Order: sequence, then structure tokens, then C-alpha cells
Amino acid sequence: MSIILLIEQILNGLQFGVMLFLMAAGLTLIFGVMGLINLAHGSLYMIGAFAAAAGAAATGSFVLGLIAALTSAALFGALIELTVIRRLYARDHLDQVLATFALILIFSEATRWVFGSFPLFLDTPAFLSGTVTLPGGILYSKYRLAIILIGLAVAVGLFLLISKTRVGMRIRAGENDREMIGALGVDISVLYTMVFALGAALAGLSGALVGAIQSVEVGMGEPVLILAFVVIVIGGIGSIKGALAGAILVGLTDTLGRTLLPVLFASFMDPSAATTVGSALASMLIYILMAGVLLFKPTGLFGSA
Amino acid sequence: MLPERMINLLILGLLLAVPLVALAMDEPFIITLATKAAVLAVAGVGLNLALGQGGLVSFGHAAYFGVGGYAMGILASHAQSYTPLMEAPFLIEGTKSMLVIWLVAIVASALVALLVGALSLRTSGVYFIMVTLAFGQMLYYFAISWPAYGGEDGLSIYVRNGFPGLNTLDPIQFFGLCFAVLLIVLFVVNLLNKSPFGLALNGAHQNEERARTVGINVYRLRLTAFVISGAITGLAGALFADLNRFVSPTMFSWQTSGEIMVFIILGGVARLCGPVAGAAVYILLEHVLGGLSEYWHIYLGAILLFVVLFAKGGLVGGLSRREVHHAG
Amino acid sequence: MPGEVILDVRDLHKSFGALKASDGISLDLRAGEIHALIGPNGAGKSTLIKQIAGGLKPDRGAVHFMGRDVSALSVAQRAHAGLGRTFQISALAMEYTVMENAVLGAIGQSGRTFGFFRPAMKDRALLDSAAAALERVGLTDHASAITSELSHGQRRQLEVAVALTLAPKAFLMDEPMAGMGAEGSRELTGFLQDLKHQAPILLVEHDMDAVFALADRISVLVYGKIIATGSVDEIRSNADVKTAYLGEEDAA
Amino acid sequence: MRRSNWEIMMTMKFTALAAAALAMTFGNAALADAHSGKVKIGLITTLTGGGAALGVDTRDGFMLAIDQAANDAVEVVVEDDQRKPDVAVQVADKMIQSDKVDILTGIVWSNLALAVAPAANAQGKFYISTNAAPAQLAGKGCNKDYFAVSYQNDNMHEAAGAHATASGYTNAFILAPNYPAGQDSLTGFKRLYEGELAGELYTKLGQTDYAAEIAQIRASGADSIFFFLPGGMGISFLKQYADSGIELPVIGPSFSFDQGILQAVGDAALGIHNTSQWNKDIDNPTNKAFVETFQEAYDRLPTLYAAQAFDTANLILAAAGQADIADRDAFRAALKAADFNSVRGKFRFGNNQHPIQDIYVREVIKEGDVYTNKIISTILTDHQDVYAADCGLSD
Repeated sequence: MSIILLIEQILNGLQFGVMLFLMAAGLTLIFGVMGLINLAHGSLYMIGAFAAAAGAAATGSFVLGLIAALTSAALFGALIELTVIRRLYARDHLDQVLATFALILIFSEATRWVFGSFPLFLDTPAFLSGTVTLPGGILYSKYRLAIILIGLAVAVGLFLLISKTRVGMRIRAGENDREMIGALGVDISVLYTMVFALGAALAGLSGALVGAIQSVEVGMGEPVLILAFVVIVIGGIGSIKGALAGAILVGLTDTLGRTLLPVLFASFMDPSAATTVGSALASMLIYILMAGVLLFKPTGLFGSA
Repeated sequence: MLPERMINLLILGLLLAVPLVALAMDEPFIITLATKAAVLAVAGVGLNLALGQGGLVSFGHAAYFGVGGYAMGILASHAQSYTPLMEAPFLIEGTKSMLVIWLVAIVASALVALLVGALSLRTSGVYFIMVTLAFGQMLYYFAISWPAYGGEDGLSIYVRNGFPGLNTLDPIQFFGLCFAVLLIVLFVVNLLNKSPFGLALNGAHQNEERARTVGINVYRLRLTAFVISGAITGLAGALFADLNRFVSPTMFSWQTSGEIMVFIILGGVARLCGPVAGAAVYILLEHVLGGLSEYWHIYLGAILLFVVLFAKGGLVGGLSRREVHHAG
Repeated sequence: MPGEVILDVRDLHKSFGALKASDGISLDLRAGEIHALIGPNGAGKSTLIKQIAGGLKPDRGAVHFMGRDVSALSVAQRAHAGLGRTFQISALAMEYTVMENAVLGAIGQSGRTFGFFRPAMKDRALLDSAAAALERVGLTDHASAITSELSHGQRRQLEVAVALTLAPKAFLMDEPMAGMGAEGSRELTGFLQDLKHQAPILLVEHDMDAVFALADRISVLVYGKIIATGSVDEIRSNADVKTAYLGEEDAA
Repeated sequence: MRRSNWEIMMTMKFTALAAAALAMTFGNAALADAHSGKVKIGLITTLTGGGAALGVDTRDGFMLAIDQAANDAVEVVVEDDQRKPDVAVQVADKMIQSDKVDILTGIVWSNLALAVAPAANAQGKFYISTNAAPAQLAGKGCNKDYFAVSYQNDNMHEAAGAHATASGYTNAFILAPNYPAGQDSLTGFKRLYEGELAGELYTKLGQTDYAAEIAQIRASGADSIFFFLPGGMGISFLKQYADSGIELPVIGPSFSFDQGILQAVGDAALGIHNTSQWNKDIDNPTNKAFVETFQEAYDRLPTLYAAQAFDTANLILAAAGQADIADRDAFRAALKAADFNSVRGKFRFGNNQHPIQDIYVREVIKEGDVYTNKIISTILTDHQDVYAADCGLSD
């Protein structure tokens, strides 16, 4: 494999990782502040993609579609927080899992009811279509590059929000001590709704960005959700830094694994068997990575005990 | 309000009565549905040991369900084709005997549960949920992409496996067999719940620190419970495969894990017969709602949401007077 | 009359970041005594108890129990070795009956956690051991009550009963008097005076009256260091203690 | 060849045995229920969850033919399989045991068909496939009560291979998901493709990001690409491929360029060649009427799945007009004669009861606002699958 191809694959892994980060960041934030595990996070991702597709189709503008995605994911997030999720904060994880599992069923079928069974169309905007030439003569998709940049910008924004602003202070206080934040006179239920909506918006953003280069269809959220879980387990729950590190690790492992493993196996196996076996193993690679992390650091790379 | 023992008898009595009535009315499909309920109930009872008694919220029990199913599929397909499973270092033949298949299913799923549990139990709480879910997904992808046993196509077994003295193809006889397995599993789990092991397991669920300070090795305790739980679910997987005469990677999917959990919450967490009632109700809902609308998952979701938010004890909890969460 | 050393804590160090929660702590517990550990909030008492019980690993130092180094043992293993513990906030299986909680202790003691098929609540040996412990603390009449329905004081008693089922060689007690009324405290004081002859008690307690009434020796922990160890009178008159601790208490 | 021999042997040995065993238990009921004249059809297809679009079109195409025939002697029960094999098996059991159907049909997916069809045949029921036609059921495992009206699974891939050769491509890059149908598709392509391979890749089933694969294609020096990525996977691949700036010719089987999917792919699909045995512009009166009435009834253009289901329904209706279902041999003969008006024009079955038919190359075009296909050539004429030779049935 040439160096140029390797660099391109590393960029691809990075882009995949950044996309996972947007999902994992919302999940980890919601868990960190409210102690809630939210399976319906994948549904918010799907809502983002559908809203972007519908918005772009109605207005002809990708940017307006993106805004539609952010607002509808945040709105639906706030809506379920107000109606369902807030009843779950005091409940055990089992109740949270089952209630949010029920939300997946409802959201998926309702989306199919509204939009029908066929996938929706969403294209990359004209100003981001095509490729750019990177230093070293690497041709790379402009849109994917944009995803990497947006993801990294979101990561920086989240760090700043949490470490520098008043809202961030409240979020950190919420993580540490729920009673203290009540004593500070902060209306905790408003804060919770805001944090949940923020997490939802991140999921929606991720869904919309990915929707332009993937198929926008019902059920698109759950595989990503499970990957985001793997990211969180690796990175350590509640930590934005951990989510970023875990996401990029998973993105790189998956991308490089599925390109390198078949090549590796082909060096000592019959080529067609090597592709099947290599691909089979590659599909399990990130879980093996997760098992390895669990073995040595059960609380994740950046998790606290 | 009834004592729990009465409710248990009522649930099991109903599950037994429905197929008998169906037999009299010549409605064999209803017998098949009741059989499915009994088999899924076994899976639910298995998970309930870990989840209800032990407080171990495993979102990956589809893994053991699938391993049990494939134990059946692999053994039976080799027997059908008269090819040995393995020749070196020693010869292993396939089999069409349910008893052997069950044994293999139990051992294989227990082994997988041991591996997954040993790793997952290093974590707790939300981590545990996510890790078990992820390991389940890993096996799912493995089953799909591993070509030897059909991959996504799955494996078809055209004739049910045999059980001494029974014609397993006869719906009512196969139901009887599955129902008997369910009774035995309930009996064993009931014994376990009341044993020192069960008391310690549930005690550790209620207060982990307490269990440790009385000298109980909580990790080993939970790992044991997890392995037994996985083995029971694996047995259910083998039965389920025989019910359909077919196995496929769908048995490994995360939705399957979710469904097994749903049986428990519908019926009542940590109730001995909760999963039995839950599985029966789930299948009833699937067929009643499924007939009403293409979009029946919306209704199922709404019902589930209602039960979780407002009717915590599930069916058994709603009927029973004792709110306590353990079998004492 | 100093008895044989049962529990010997040697030079424990534990830091959380810049905070030195245990800064070279050494103390011992001898047969037949109640050794009280006092200190202002945040002095590191809970951290110390956790390290002795095995729930927290010290950065440095060792814990010897009954003449053997138990530093590498887990909570469960130390409990087996005979280290009984009660908690500041009741650590009980709240949904279990009083008897079931006591049986839980008996199961731990018997090492029969992996008994699978005989019902625990019909096992003579377990029940006898549990019943004896309940009788000792005076909870026999409440044996079939659900633990969550007990009063605060009764839960304390049950904590002690569960610890007793382990036939411990020493007790670690974290604020047993907390939340007890005057009457309850007095009763418990009498009980502990009696109990110490069975096994010595390392007691963490806020209630100064109780400490002065009960303790044979007192150690004062301030900012992770033991600044003084001695009899009640010695501690009362110690100047350092007065400024660092009692002074504060008086001011408050 | 991926299909291991034991699997096929197993099918042979045990179908007979299964038939005997099942007849013991179900046979009596089946015989007692031999109703005269009336044909009862069980349509099992995917109506909820992922892939429901294909099932909905199958149902709509099928019911269009049934409604148009307005034949009281034919009754259809429709049930959802949720794209889960175990659900499909149970629905089949229900239809056979409770609804007492004579014919099962409608399954979209090969893995579901493999779970249902042999068992249905073993219980003495016809299975007539509107779509899935896996190799296992076309060769040694063929059955006198099993018909595929659609194609044999390999056909489109073989045609794509032939088209690549005919187009003068000599260094193709081929990829498919790592599951049985994917492995079969690449085998099928290679069967009639004569050039070299620049690369052969298996992707994860359900994969949505193909950046890594596209990078490999770019680096491979290929002169063309063949891919088989059904459903959402194909949409994702095509969008990302278009975005990559690579401009190699792409060939695929019709599945990724169907009427329903094209609208979600958009411009990225324009100009791509794909192989199919049907298109809405095949010039015959049946097809014209079908496309028109389907649009009237459902307000959208029909897909291949709808067309195949429409043909299947008409085949059954024709057979019902010619023979009594109670006389199974006569009814089977009427099915095999395939004396009905197909939307494909000519239609006949081979010995293994899979079609012998022409396969076309289509190009994706835009008509007004709608993306669709037009036929540009006939790549294979009277094509029959390779498994037919292994099938014990005769013409």
C-alpha cells in the first residue's frame, strides 16, 4: 500500500471518527450531567438526517437544510426530555434503557409513516462537492474535509463551553453535585432540558452531515449509536476529551483494519478466502479493541474510577 | 390482589390451556404461537436471573440465544449431511438428538457468557449495558460474515430434531416438550433464587458494599449468575431454532436482546413468572397489533413506555400484593 | 493493660491529586479496647477506614491484621479474615427482612456463597447463627420486619448484628451513634462496652460525649496526620489537639 | 463455489424425508381441506422496518393484478415478515396451518426464502417466488413445487460481467457485502467477465461509509467498477463515489438503480449502466398497461419488484383458469406452461422452473424531475442460469 493511499485512509478514519465524536459527545454529556443512558440518541440522528433532506428539498439550500436539522433535532430532544426523559432521571438504568428503547420503536415507525419507506435524497452542497488537492498530491473529498473541520470545531466549542462559560460551570456543577447546583439557585430542570437539547442537536448535526453522503433511511441511527457506545466505553464516560480520543481511535481502527487486514491475510492465504476472512475479522476489530481497553482500564482511557 | 404463587399458577395454567383449546378447535397455528411464548419465556427467565436478581442489565443476551441456536443448527446440519463436525484431533459427529444438542447449547453459551461476563463485569452500571450490547453486536457481525454456516442466509433444518418417545413435528407434542423445559427451568431458577447463592446475589444487587463486607466475592458471584443466565438463554436459543427449524444471525441482533428485556419489564422484574407472562403478552400484542396496522411498532412502543413510566411492577407486579423485589 | 495487637496500620499514604488524605498514618488496635478515631471534617477518617477495610488501595504503607499482612487482600477476603464493619450510612439490603440480612452475613461467614440448591432460609446452621446475632443486639422481635421499615437506631443495631455473624476478630465502626437519640446512644454505648471484650473496636465517631465515655484510647487525625494518640485524659489536655480540633469544636 | 456440497446434499436427502414426516402430521388436514376450485394465496413480504419499500411494492404490484382480474376464485392473505427469517417461518406456518393456503409467495430476501420455501414445499404447498431466487433452490435443491418468476439470483451479475466484457473493460474493480448473496454476486460477475481484476473487496453488511473502499479503487488503476450493494448501501456508495471525483464507468445489477432508490441517489447515478430483465419502456401492451394502471392506482412509477409481483400474480391467475388447484399435478403443469401475458413480453420456464429470458442493459436518465432507466441494449438473449443443469427436473 502506497504512502499516499495510507494517508488518505488515515484521513478517512479521522473523518469517520469525527462523525462518531458528534454522536458520542452528546451521549456522554447527557450521561455525565443527568446520569441517563439514552438509546433514542440514534433516533435524533435519524431525525437530523430526515429534517435536512426535507429542508433541503423544500428550500433548495443545503445550509437551510442543516439549520432545519439542528433545530428539529433540538426541538424533538427538548420535547422528549419534557415528556418522557425527565421522569427517568431518578430511575435505574434498566428503566432508562427500556423507555428509550420504546422511543426508538415510536420514532422509527412514525418517521416511516410520515416519509414513507423509500430513502430520501440529500446531496452535498455545490460549494463543497468534488475534491481538493492536499499537499503531497493527495486528492481528497472537499465535503469530507469539511466534516473533519466542523467536527473539530465542535470539539473545541464544547471544551470552551464547558470550561469557560457560566452554562459550562453549571454543567460541571451538575456533574459533581446535583444538590449544590440546586442550592446555587439554578433552575435545574431548565438546565437539564438545555443539555439534552444540546446533545440532541449534536446528534442531528451528525445525521445531517452524514446524510449528504449516505442513505437517509429509517433505522440509520442504531448502528451508529452502538458504535458511539463503543467509543464511550473506550474513552471513558462523561469525558468530552475521552469521547474525542475514543472516536478517533475507533474511526482509525475500523478504517485501517478493513483495508489492511485483507491485505495482511492475503500474504499467507488464498486471496479470495483472505478477503472474506479479513473482512469478517475487520468487522469485529473495534470490539476487540474495546475488550482490550476493558482488560487494562475498565473505566476507559479518560474515565475516573 | 393475589399472592404471587397463585399468579404464577394462573400464568402457567393459561399458557398450558391455550394450546389445548387450540388443539380441540383444530387451530394448530395457535399452538405454534404458544410454543413460541414458552420458548421465549425460557430466554426471559434466563435473563431475569442476571437482570432481576443480580441487577446486571445485560443488553447482549441475544449473544447466548444465538449461540444456542447455532449449536443446534451446526450439529443438526452436519448430521443431515453425514459430514463430521471435526476430524482432528478427534472425531466429532453432528447429531439430531435434542438432548445432546441442548447439552452442547448450554455448554457453548455458558462458555461465551463466561468470556463476555469476565470482561463486562469489570465494569458496572451504564458501562455494563453498553459493553454487553457491543459484544452482542460483535457476534452478530461475526455470524453474518463467517461463510462456513450460511452467513446471513442462516441454516435450514428441514426436520425437527428428535426427542425419545415424541414426534417433535406434531405441534402439540413439541409444545409439551418446550413447556416441560420451561417448568424445569422455572423450578431450577426458583431453587437458585432461594439458595444462599440467590440470597447473596440479590443482596449484592441491593447493596454491593454490604455483600463485600460480609466476605462475599461479588465479582465471582455475579460472574456465576451471568454464566448460568447465559446458559439458560442458550438453551432457549436451541429450542427456538428447533421451533423454526432454522437459525440465522437475526438471533444475534441487538433488537433480539431488547425484546428479551421487554418480556421481563412487561411481566415484572425479578418475578419468577414475570418473563413468562411478558413473553406471552408480547406475542399476543405482536399478533393483535400487527393485524391492526403496518405501523404497530408505534403502539408497542407506547405500551412499553407506559409500563416503564407508570406500571413498574409489570403484569405480575400489578396483580400481586407484595412489592418486594426478591423471591424470599 | 495493653492487650495483644490485633490490627496494625503502618505508615499509610494516600493522595488524591495534591490532597494528602493519608500522610503517613500509623495506629494499632489491641485486644479488649475501643480505640476511637476523631478529627474535624475532611481530616481523612473515611479514607483511612476504607484503606483498612480494603476498599481503597493505599499508595504506600501496610495493614497487618492478626499478625499477617493483609494489604493485598480484597474487602471480602479481609471480612473473611475477621474484620467486621459497620457503615456511617446504613449499608443493608433494604428490601430484605431483618433475618435475611443477618443470614446474608452468615452466608458470607460460612463461605457457602456457591450453595445452589438448599434454600438459605431453611438452613439450620445459617438461621441459628443469624438468630444468635439478632438476639445479641436485641432485634429478635423484629426478625421478620422489612429492613427499610426499621427505625434509624434499629438499622444501626442490624448493622452490628450482620457484622457479628462474621464472628469478627475486630470491628471497624463508622459513626455508629449518628442520628441516634439520647436513649439509643446510651443503650448502644453500653452494648459496645460489652462487645469490646469479644473483639476490639476501631471507632470513628463525631459524638464527643460518646467518645469520651467509651474510648480506652483516642487518636486525633488532622489533615491526614495523626497528631496525638492517648487516653481520654491525655487527649483532653493535649494542647495541639485543643487548637487543632477541640478548639474548633468549642468555637462552633 | 461457496455453496458447500453438504448443504445441497442435505436439501436433496431431507426434502423427501421431511415431506414424509410432515405429511404424517399436517397431511391429513391438508387433504381434508382440498377445496374445489378456489385458490388461496399467502403473500409474505416485508411491510415494516428496513427494506419495507421493496415489500410494499411487491404487495402493490401483486394486488394490482389480482384486483384487475376480479376473480372470486382467487383469494390472497397478506402478512408482514419484518424482514426477519424467524417471523417469516412463523407467518408461513400460520398461513399453512390456519389460513390453509395453497400457494406461498412474495418474499423479497434470499435468506428468508431459504427459511420458508423448502419447508412449504415439504408440506405440499407451492412456493412461487416474486424475487429471491438463491442458488440452493435452483440446482440440486430444486423442487417441483418451487417456481421463480423473477430470475435466478446470479442472472443480473452474469449480465453485468458480460456487459463489462462487451464494453471492452479489462481491469475491473469489484465489490460486494460480505454475506452469501454478495459472495454469489461476485462469483456471478466473474462467470461471464473475461478481463482481469484490479481488486476484489468484501464490505461489511449494512456498511454506510465507503471512503476507504473508494480510496482503494482510486489507487488500484482499474478501468471500471462493478458493485452489488443492495438498498441503502448502494445509495451511500454512489453518493460518495460521485463526490470522490473518480470518473471510471460503473456497472451494477438493477437492484441499486430501481425506481424507488434512484430518487434518493440523484445525479450521482446518471449515466450508469445496469442490468435488468425488465424496464418500464419494454414495448408490449401488457407492460404499457401495467405501468399506466400502477401509476394510476398508487401515484408512483412501479419498481422491478412490483413488475415481478405483477407477473407472478398473473401466472397464478392464468394457471387457476386452466386447472383446478385440487388436482396438484394439473395445476403444476399449468404453472410450468406459463401461459400468461408477461410485462417482459416473452416468458418461459427452464427445467428448474426459473425463467429463461432476455437481460437488458439500462442507463440511468432523468425524465423531467424524475430519475429513471432506459434500455440501451440486450446483453443476454434467452439466458438460463448455470444451476439448471444440476436440477433433476425435466422440461
